[in-house]
Amino acid sequence: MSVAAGVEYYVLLSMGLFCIGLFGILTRRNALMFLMSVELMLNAANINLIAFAFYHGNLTGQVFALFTMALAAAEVAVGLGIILVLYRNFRDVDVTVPTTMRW
Amino acid sequence: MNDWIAIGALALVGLLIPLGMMAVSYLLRPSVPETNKRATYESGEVPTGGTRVRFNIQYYMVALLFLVFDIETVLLFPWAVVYLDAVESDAVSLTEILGPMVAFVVILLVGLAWAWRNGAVQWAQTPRQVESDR
Amino acid sequence: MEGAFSYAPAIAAFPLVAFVVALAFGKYMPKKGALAGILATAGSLLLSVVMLVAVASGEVYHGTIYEWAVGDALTEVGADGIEFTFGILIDPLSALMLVIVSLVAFLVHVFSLGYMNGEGETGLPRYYAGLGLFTFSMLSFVLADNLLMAFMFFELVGLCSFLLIGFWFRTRSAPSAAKKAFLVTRFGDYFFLIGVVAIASTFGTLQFAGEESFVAAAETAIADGTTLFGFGPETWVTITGLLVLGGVIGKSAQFPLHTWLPDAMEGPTTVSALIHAATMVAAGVYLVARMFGYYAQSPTALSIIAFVGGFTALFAATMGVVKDDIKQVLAYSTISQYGYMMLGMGVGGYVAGVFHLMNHAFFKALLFLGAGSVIVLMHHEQDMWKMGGLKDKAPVTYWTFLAGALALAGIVPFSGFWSKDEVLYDALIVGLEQPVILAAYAMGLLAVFFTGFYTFRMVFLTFHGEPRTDTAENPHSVGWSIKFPLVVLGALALLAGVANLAPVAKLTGMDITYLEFWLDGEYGYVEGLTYHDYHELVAFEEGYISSETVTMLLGAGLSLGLAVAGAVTAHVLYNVPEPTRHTAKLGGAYDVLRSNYYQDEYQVWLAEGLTLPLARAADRFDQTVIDGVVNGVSTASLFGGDRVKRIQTGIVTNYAALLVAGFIALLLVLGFIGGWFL
Amino acid sequence: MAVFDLPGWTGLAPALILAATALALFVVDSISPRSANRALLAGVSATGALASLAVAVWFIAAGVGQGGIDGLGVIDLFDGQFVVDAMALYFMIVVAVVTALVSVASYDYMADHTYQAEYYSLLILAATGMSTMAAANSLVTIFIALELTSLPSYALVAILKDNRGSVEAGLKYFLIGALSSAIFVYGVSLVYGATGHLQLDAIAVALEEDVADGFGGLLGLGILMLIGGFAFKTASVPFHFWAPEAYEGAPAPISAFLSSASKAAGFVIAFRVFTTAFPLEVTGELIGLDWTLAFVILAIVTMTVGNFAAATQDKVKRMLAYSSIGHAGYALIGLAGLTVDGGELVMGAAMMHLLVYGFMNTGAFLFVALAEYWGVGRTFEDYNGLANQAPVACFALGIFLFSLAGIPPLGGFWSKYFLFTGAISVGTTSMLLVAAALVVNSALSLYYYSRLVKAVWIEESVVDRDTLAQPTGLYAAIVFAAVMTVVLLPAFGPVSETAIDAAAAVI
Repeated sequence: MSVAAGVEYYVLLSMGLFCIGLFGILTRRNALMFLMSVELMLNAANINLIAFAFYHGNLTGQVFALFTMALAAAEVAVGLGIILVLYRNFRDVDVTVPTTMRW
Repeated sequence: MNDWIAIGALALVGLLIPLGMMAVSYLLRPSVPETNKRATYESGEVPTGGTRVRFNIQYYMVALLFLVFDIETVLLFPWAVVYLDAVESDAVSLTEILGPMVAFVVILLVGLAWAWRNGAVQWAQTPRQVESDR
Repeated sequence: MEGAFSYAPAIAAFPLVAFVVALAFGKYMPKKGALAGILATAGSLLLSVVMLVAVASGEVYHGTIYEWAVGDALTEVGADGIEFTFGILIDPLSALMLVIVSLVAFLVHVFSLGYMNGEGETGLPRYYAGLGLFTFSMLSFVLADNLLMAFMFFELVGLCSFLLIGFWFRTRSAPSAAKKAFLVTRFGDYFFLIGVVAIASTFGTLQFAGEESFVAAAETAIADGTTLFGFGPETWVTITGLLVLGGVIGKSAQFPLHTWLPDAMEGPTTVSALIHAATMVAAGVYLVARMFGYYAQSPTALSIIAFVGGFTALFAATMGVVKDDIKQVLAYSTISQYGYMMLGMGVGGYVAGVFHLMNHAFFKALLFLGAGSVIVLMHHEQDMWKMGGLKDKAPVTYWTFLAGALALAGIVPFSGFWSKDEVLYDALIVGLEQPVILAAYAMGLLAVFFTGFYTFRMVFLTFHGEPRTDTAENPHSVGWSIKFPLVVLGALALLAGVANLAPVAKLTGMDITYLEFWLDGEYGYVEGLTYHDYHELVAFEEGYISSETVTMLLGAGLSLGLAVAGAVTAHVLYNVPEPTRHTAKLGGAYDVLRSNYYQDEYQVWLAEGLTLPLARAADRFDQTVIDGVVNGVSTASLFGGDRVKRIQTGIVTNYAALLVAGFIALLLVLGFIGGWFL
Repeated sequence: MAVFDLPGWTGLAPALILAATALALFVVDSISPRSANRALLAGVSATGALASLAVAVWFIAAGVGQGGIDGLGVIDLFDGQFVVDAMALYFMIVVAVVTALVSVASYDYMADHTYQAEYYSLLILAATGMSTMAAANSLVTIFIALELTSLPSYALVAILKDNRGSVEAGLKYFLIGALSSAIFVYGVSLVYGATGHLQLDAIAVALEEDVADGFGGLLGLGILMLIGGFAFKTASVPFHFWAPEAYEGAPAPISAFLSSASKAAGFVIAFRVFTTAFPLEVTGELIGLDWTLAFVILAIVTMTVGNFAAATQDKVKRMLAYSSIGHAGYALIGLAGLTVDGGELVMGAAMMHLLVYGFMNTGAFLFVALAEYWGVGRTFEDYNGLANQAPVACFALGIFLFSLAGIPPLGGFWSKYFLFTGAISVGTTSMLLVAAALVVNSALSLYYYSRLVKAVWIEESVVDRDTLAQPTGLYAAIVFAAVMTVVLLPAFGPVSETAIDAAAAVI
């Protein structure tokens, strides 16, 4: 059982991870948990990329995975900044609290 | 199909073992509620205050800076991998190899300089310093 | 002479400038804009004469000035594009008409100096602006080289008539007359518009002249037997021709849309002169002449034109007999005379129709201006029974008016005789083979008697006998600006017949039928637009009583005899010192005639009894069903909007859930359609 | 022309100039932190944007991206990671124009703000990202450019740190954005898995060479997830949830910036990805249906949701936000109308609409900025009778709104008209449905746009107002946008030609 032939397992794994992340987003109200869940989803994509890079025999996917990580970090940085000002304004990091604008 | 059996077995075992251990310990452990058990662990010292202390905002700033700059270095790796090969090859000139990465680093440096000048790495300002900065 | 034609747009542009000037600066000008109008129409007249000379020297002009829409179009005959343009067509017909229109307009402007300025009217800038715009519209209409442009200016002419008839808008009757004129002619114009659209969509062109004209296209279609919109080509040409004719009947005041014209007398008399002689009413007949090649291809349409014309001639003449108002008499005579022109056109007598159009323009302008003069003399009294004996007190008016009356009655050798006789002759020779035309001819002939009668009744009542009122005793004096146009037109009424002395030519064999040569392309001509071409197209057979000359003499003698008989009857009845009414002898017919055959009544009934309930029903439908649906839709939309925006709960977790749900729904729909789950 | 002599990477000059401007702003701020030299900062930003605009226009004029004898052809960069063609330049122009307008307007709007330099540098960074998006030709570069746009945008929306609305808007924008970009990346990974490539042309080649056989499901899911990413960027349903709040809460110039430039940039990558990487025929065989169907659905739903929700709003800014969603639906027609052998007409029309939209929508939001600057309040009633105090700006607002509604003869009418005729000319049932939805929604949109015009021009003011200030920068930007909305009308010939040519080139 070669890895290349078993690429579908990686897809399954990544999909599982993706769904866990999604589940987290849908159920968690803490902004930080939200961020973590997004990270999970991004990493699910990374798994795919790396697995397929191996499968297809080129490095494109791996390099892209590096970019994804870098951008994920940047995203977290911005996100944490926003969560900080959220806390300062609403005294909470619960994402369901700010509802001043709706409808 | 037999691939799936292996995976399934792994998943099953992976689930069963922790669940089983939790179940066993739940069954075996004595239940003695005591406030000390819920106290914050501070290496045996007497705890002062709760776990939910507010950290200074500077921690976040530094953490964020570290995070970003640390991850950006990841991008140096692919470049480093091909660097030697590229230097030896005649097809690409040195500027073409070095140029992009120098530009990248310069951009990072500008960012760092900006962060520095804006006090992001200035440690723990006293209120007086804050006043004087205003 | 090619260069001369480049000034052609100026013919129409001068009065337009006058319009603007009078409107903008009229108040500050010494004669309140009259001078601008006179100068402009004089310029137009001058240029028109130049055009006439140019055509006489063998040149014609057909060019496009502005192309305002070009597009692909799928037409019935297969042409695949259509162009909407403004263009100018100057051929013998339009050159002649230009001179007539600008001459009459010029004289009317001059006359207005005396009639309006002299009488201290207010609102003169508006009046002169209206006249300028009126002249501009009519001249542009004459210059038009395509049906759509013609239609536009046709409508503008109608608008101007509305403005001018309603000049005295503070009275009760003038605005109502203006509205009536506008609405009745508009009613005809609806058909015209439909006709324009029908012709455009059939042939893909609206040009009057040239290879690309709809006339030529219709000819081709008839020759090829192409089926057009499910009809045979001839039938379709008849239908479209009759649709256009709707506009003609409205504007030229033919039965049954003639009712507006007598009421239009509410406008200033000068405006009546312009409307009757040269512009509004003439526009209809001119349009028939302009696209005669098209009508010539449909015997049915021609017969209808001829019959309507003959009937209107008689119908209006009988009503003119009992009128007391001098202008009313003239109004019915106008309707009647245009009936003759239609009759002439309808029997293929293109030259005769145009000839009568020209002569009528002169003598009717004369008569109206004469009537205007009389009205000035009588201190704005229009009832003929209150006049009498003006002959000696206003000789110029009398003699010129008499010349016009003789022309109108068709007494030899005045111009009216020659043209009316030619119309009747053309009708007779065709009528000998066609019973319908013969009936039209008979009516036309009978109308000659009535024409002679009412004309001279008017002359005798107005000018002869003893003055019946104090104002007739001491008339107001009139100035040169009133006399000058009368003299010019009087001379023309006497002499214009020289243009086409067809009977004389036939008898003596001299080549003196100048107008026929003119229209037949002896001078300049546009291919396909000559009398010759038309004559070949018209499918009527012609018959004669024993010989051509005999027929002609017989017809001429008959009509002259009837005219003289009418005049003599009038003389016997009214040329006495103290004329009395003889209406009692008419019995019940008097009431019918007096009430204009109840034309207004039945049209009012049509409007009030039929159209109004229909309109009310439509309004109710609109108010309830349509508005209900519209309001319902808007309410539903707003309610829907209110629901839709509730999706936006403000809670970001819900957004994420909805987002994922939406995404999955999309996935499911697409997967279902794409068969991913099979 | 001289474009020939420059090295290849200068093809990206419009984006690079913006990047350099952003760096320059950082340098300025590093030299004198906390200085509030607004004129210098706004000036540098506007200058950078205008320089970028000038270069892009110059490139188009010089014939970059045009074939034929006098054309310079498409510039390919970094093994096809970037491509500078007519469409890229077209959208670079849109982005640069909007950025310039927003920079000028911000001079007044952000007058009292503490973090001036940060604001402008973030703005220009986001613009850089958008400009780069226009030229990106690989899923890698697209993703990076996308994030380069998004991250500063999040910060910009939340930049009023003490304003609850702004922070809430930033949070929502960020959370939905993070989720969407995760979905997008996952889609990228699936497409990569199916084809083994990330460069768009290479994907197309791989699809044609049957590399992806057997991966149809992955590919289909991947494409759908890519659509999700674009839908987020263009504020299309169901990824639109961030838009009303983000536009409402953000500083008004930023709302203008996001709803115009960011949307346009989102569309350009959608156009490029779907025309270049997924040829209809091959992809259709693999995944079992035409992906245009997805856009048909999205277009109809998006314009309906946007317009219906906008109809009953009380707050002007939020109404504009929803209308912006509606307009995204209109522009989606450009993708829905693609066919195997054509569609440049309808896609060109969508591009035109985005250009016109860049002016009229920016203008409308800038008017809101002006109103916020005056402090007149946020609802329709608060705007009552503004025309008495500020007729010029209100006249411009009238132009923007009527153009947005698509009233002839304004620019918005023509682009909508082209979209409509384009949709009709495709002729399929679904496209006729789309065209019908376009008409119905435009009619509805007239209702709420005219409501605002009525409030401003006809209604009497509820409160007595003093004379209102006339901030130079905001006024200049509004008047310029209004003039452009009108001027685009006579200029529509060349614009539509450029747009349709650009669309034809990528199809």
